[in-house]
Amino acid sequence: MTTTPQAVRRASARKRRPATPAAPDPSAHLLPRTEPVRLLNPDGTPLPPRDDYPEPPVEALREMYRRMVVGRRFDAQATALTKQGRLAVYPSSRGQEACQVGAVLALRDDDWVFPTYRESVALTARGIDPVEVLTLLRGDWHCGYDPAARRTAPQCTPLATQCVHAAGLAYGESYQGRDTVALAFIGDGATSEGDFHEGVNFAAVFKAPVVYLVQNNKYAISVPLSRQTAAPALAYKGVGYGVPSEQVDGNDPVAVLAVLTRAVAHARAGHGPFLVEAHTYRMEPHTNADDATRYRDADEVEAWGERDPVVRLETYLRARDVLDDAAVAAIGEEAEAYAAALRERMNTQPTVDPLSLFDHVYAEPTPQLAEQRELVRAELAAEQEGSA
Amino acid sequence: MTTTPQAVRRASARKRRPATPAAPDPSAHLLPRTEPVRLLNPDGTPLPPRDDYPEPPVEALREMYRRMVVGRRFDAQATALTKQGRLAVYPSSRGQEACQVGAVLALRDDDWVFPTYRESVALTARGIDPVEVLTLLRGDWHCGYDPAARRTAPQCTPLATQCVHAAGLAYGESYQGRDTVALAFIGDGATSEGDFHEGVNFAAVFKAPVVYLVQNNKYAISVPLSRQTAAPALAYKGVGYGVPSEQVDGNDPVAVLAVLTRAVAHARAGHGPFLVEAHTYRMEPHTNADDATRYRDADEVEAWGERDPVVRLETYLRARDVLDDAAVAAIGEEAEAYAAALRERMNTQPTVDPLSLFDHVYAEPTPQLAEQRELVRAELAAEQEGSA
Amino acid sequence: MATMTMAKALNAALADAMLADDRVLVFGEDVGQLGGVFRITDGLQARFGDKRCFDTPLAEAGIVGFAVGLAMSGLRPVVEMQFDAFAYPAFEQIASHVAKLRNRTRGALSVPIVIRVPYAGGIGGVEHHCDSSEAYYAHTPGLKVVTPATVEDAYSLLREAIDDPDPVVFMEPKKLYFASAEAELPARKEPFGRAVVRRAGTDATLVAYGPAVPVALAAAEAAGEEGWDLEVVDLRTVVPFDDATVAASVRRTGRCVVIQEAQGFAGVGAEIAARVQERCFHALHAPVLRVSGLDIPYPAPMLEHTHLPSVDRVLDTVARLQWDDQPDARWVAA
Amino acid sequence: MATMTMAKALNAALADAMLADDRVLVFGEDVGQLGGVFRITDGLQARFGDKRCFDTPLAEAGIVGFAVGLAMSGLRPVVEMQFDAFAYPAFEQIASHVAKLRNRTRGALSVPIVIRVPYAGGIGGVEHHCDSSEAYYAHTPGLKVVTPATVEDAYSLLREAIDDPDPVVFMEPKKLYFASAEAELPARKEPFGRAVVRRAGTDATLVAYGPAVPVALAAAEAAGEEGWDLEVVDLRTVVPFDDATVAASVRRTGRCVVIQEAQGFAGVGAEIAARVQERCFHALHAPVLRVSGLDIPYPAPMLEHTHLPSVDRVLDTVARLQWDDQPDARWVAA
Ligand SMILES: Cc1ncc(C[n+]2csc(CCOP(=O)(O)OP(=O)(O)O)c2C)c(N)n1
Ligand SMILES: Cc1ncc(C[n+]2csc(CCOP(=O)(O)OP(=O)(O)O)c2C)c(N)n1
Ligand SMILES: [Mg+2]
Ligand SMILES: [Mg+2]
Repeated sequence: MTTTPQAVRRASARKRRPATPAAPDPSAHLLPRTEPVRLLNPDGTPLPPRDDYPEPPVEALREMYRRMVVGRRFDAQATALTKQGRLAVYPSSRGQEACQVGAVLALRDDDWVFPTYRESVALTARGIDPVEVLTLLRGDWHCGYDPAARRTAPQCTPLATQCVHAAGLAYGESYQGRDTVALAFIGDGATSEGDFHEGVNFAAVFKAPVVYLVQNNKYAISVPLSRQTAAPALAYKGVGYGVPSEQVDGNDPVAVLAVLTRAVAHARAGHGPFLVEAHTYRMEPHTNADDATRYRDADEVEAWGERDPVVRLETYLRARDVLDDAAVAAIGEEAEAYAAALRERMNTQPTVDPLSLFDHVYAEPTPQLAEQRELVRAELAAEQEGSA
Repeated sequence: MTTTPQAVRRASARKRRPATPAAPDPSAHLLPRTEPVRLLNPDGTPLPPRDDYPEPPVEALREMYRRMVVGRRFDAQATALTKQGRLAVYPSSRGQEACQVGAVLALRDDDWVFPTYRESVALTARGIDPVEVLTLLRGDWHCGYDPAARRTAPQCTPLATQCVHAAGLAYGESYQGRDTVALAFIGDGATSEGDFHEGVNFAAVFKAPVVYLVQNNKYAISVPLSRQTAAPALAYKGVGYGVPSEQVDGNDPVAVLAVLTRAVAHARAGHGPFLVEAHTYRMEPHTNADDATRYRDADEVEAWGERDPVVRLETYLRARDVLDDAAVAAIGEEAEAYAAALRERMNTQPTVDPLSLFDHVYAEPTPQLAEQRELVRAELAAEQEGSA
Repeated sequence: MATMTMAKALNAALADAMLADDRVLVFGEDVGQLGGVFRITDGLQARFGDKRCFDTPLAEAGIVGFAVGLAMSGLRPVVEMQFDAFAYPAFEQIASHVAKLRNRTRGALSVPIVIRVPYAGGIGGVEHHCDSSEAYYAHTPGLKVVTPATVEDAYSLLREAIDDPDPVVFMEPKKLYFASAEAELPARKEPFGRAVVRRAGTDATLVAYGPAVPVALAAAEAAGEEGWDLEVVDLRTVVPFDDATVAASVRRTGRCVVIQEAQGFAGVGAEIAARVQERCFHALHAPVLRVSGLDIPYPAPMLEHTHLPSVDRVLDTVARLQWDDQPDARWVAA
Repeated sequence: MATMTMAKALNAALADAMLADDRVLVFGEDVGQLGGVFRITDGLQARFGDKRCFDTPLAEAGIVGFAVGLAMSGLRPVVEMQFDAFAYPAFEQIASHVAKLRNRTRGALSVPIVIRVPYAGGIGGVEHHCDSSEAYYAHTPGLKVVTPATVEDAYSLLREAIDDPDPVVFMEPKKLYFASAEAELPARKEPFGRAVVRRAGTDATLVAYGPAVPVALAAAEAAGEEGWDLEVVDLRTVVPFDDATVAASVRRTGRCVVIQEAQGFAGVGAEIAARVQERCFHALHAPVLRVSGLDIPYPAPMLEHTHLPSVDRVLDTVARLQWDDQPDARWVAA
């Protein structure tokens, strides 16, 4: 075997010439811990507390549990709606609720969220009307909510592009004297895109208050992480931008909220961006249209099922006497009511005025669009006449 | 001040719970040394030898010196040719000769080089006809040499795009059972481009034998490195791709050759890509069209002049009795002859057949191009008639 | 003869090309074990191994740039962009390298890459999944731009594209993937640059390509009932363009409507109209008219039928071809 | 009235816009201390501070995406792409976000960004520095595409662009940067969407924009000697397009030549020709002809004059406008 520079380096590390005293490692404060932060065992029993990541207040955890349960029920309802043909497509959040709800709880209401298509549960947890969350996926328009009012960018499909927007928004807010933080969601696969690189780098150079939350759910559609990167972990990408980072067990709700709370505080305090890699798993196929059996084993899915974040948090909160049967039942009922209301409202086909197609291409339609609008108007009138 | 996660981490590093024994750091073998590798002092006196980077054979260093001297003379000649209007534009290599010649000497002739517009001295050092090197910059065609024959991609202007090509080429070669290495040059500024990220990542995932050589000459046209990145150094970008990296004093020819030799060996041995950041300086403006006084001090330029790589190597080789006055004079004469021949050949305006514009758009011209060719042919015929 | 879908024909073309030439590598996002989100590469990894058909990191500039490097090493990459709008990150690699490398090097380097792009709408896809992006490529010298409208052509043109010495952007109309037809493979049809008259007619010529061809054919059928006998020309290759076939048809019929699904402004249909009116000026009884997508971002699924060229819209346009020799009222007023 | 260059007028427009509106931020590569490689942003950093005018990391998708975020926070970013081909890395951000955000959000978000793109050739630039990329943007609904041809228009249109509620791709013809003219600033001329007749004439209309306008004017001068009185229309804004002015001119003159520097196939000139022949069919004595760049990658400096539309090529084309009422021989044979 050829000796590689690293082999040599390791071998010679001790023999280093005394003439060159070892400089302090300038990357030390940037590297993530080698292991994901974890505060609960997979079975929900607590690990010993740690100074660096104190446990969040128990009321926050209880609220987290509530939103996760409602979110999961919402998610199941959305998946059911695809089967009834009420949604064009639905990418499920199931299994990732700790990340999505944790992100929302770590933020203030006036902070900004930059979601991808996968973040439906984050958006409902933010209080956005579930029908508005599903507008994109039902197919009546591209974005159902008012992003400015909800401080939430449109669900982003072109992968990683939102990483740059978040940097710009966050810098723009601080430029205008506001202490807003932006949190950008991104998947493991999308970290390979150039826009991830450019976004995190811009945020770092401009010290923009952004938290990048990588939900490493192990797959990009069918492609496993091993085809995506040779890095020890995705969190290690931070150091190349001068951005501190951390790994967290993404199915440990307590750890997720603890780590994200710190990351948000870091950003808000003016220290620039922070990168969090949450190790989690997508329990469902990529979307309802996907066939996940083509690329992963039932065993693997089952193993991750045993680390379910909702069950884990419930176990923990019950053990701490924060939840009892009654409370769990009440939250379950709330979730059922939420789903029922959604089901009901999604039961009718929305009507969308075809002429609205011309309303928002520009602030004012161009003469060309006005002409095309007239064409469509005449067609619709003729159709109506025809059917009248 | 708000406590940042790092502050906490540093404070609590000792208090870590014994329950979690420190895992071995999976990034240790990937991180560069905190200081650039250096084997010669700026004044050309040697530093103590080191095991990890043994000094290259003295004949190689002598050859390096020769090519650097010829390269520098070539570079000065090219700059002079811009003043005479013989070149459309010229981006000088002056000050970066150690990097450019070192890269060439670390490679075999059948390895591939992926240069940018700045690598004229690397290309002449590779033995490419200097007139062919200057074709792009004189403006008679986009690339003067045959890339396939010279194993050298066309000088690349769209920044960082060559990083991906190098990954593909290197993987393709190894796929076909050849042990070719590809070396891609890139500037400090261009590391901010998405294609740098995608290229290094592809190389890492496919274990492609590529050496990425970042010539960090401190500026991207006028923009200093501090506006480009917040990383401790550009070499730290490697870890995010699982790519080992090293920093080197790019004006220390001995260190550059030593580090690149190892990097090439690493790639050739099948260990995948390697990233080298060479700290150097562009002594001239970005191109002859640039006014560098707008963005940097004479002091700074002068300070770097004192670390001149050619002088440094000469001093060292003289001290080692590898060079004497006669040898230096002979090489100087060779360089003068090289420049004189170039001057002479560049003195005549080349003629380029306008109809050749249609020859290489496709393997065969489309009917549309054939029509346009006919139009131009008729115009040229009419012109000639007119002037006859 | 067997009934098969265009998806299957494309899959067969890839397999046959890989069989015929070791240098052909197929890669992209999810093309390996999954067989592509549209299953166009289904089974190729199992059959040819994961060195011939493989997944890459999720980065389109990376995919195309990697293909450039592989082509430089003598291989023949066939890459898949997962959807039309997801090829945009690769735009610089395509426009500045793929399209130009042969030219830049006076032919010393060629990059015979095939970039497969599932494109256009009609499948209820959400935003960014339905763009008709052919004009961006057709406007870029050095690229060939090809789009099949029939099952046999899908096979034939893809084989042709892979064999071609130049880079080809191969645009696959998504809505036709699972339409099936009788086909006998391996079918090798007309070469690049040859348009085909899919339906002969005497009164006017409908020029279409890709997803617009079935619309044109349906409109021609329906027009029969209104007493118009329409000819339908399927371009097959947008670049190179078959001026001869198109102009011959229009000179015969004297009237022409160009149909494309993409937004109209500065699209391929504009080029066709401009060429036809130049070449057939004295044969034309009416201006060349266009039916295209609206000049709006591709709409959400529930509104896409308003956007897409429909049979009715084509017929309305045919009706405006000044059959009564009267100028178009719309422009006389203006 | 003072004599000034287009570069200076653009610089003044930026300064006046920054003065008028605090929310205007100017950024990009080398626009700060250096003042831009063409010095269009010269002095802005010194005058307004390095928070209002600043350099970014070298990444065009980053620059445009950052502008999107800034616009979402209520600011008005004006970004510089250093050269035409170096905007391609930003293509996805431009096509999938900048162009679509207003539409996607039913108007809840607007992104009033100005993307300045020095474009086209004629300055002896090496490859990738001379592309005419306007058609890529003009074909993308949601973008406005503007290009000045005169010094006063450079000022006026840039102020208009910065004030506009929609994203504007502002294409600056490099070869006109240092041409000077009498101008009185602040000049506010016709608004977006208004073309201007730069020279009145009766025999034929030359339609041009950006760098082709001076060529059209020179050709019109030269044509006078050959007995043709040509009208020249300067589009100013490609999107929105001024159908009314163009059609009115062609209806008056009965003949039309469209001139653009970009490669022809599926370019803006094709759109203009298609529109004009549709709207002016009965007024036309000859087909609408086009003079454009060749369908080749932009050539090296020594050959660019062969590529560029020249006065002679325009005159040759005008000569083919069937003045003798004979069909064009080129197409009769075919
Ligand atoms: C630029 C771009 N390329 C390709 C796609 C198609 N696509 C949608 S989701 C997806 C996988 C993303 O994986 P990951 O980032 O891990 O996110 P996850 O879906 O697992 O949450 C792909 C390839 C896209 N949306 N955008
Ligand atoms: C994609 C792209 N954007 C912008 C440019 C214009 N440009 C040419 S060189 C340069 C600076 C590059 O700096 P660096 O990477 O440090 O290389 P150096 O010139 O210092 O060798 C810029 C901005 C380009 N060539 N390509
Ligand atoms: Mg994933
Ligand atoms: Mg540099």
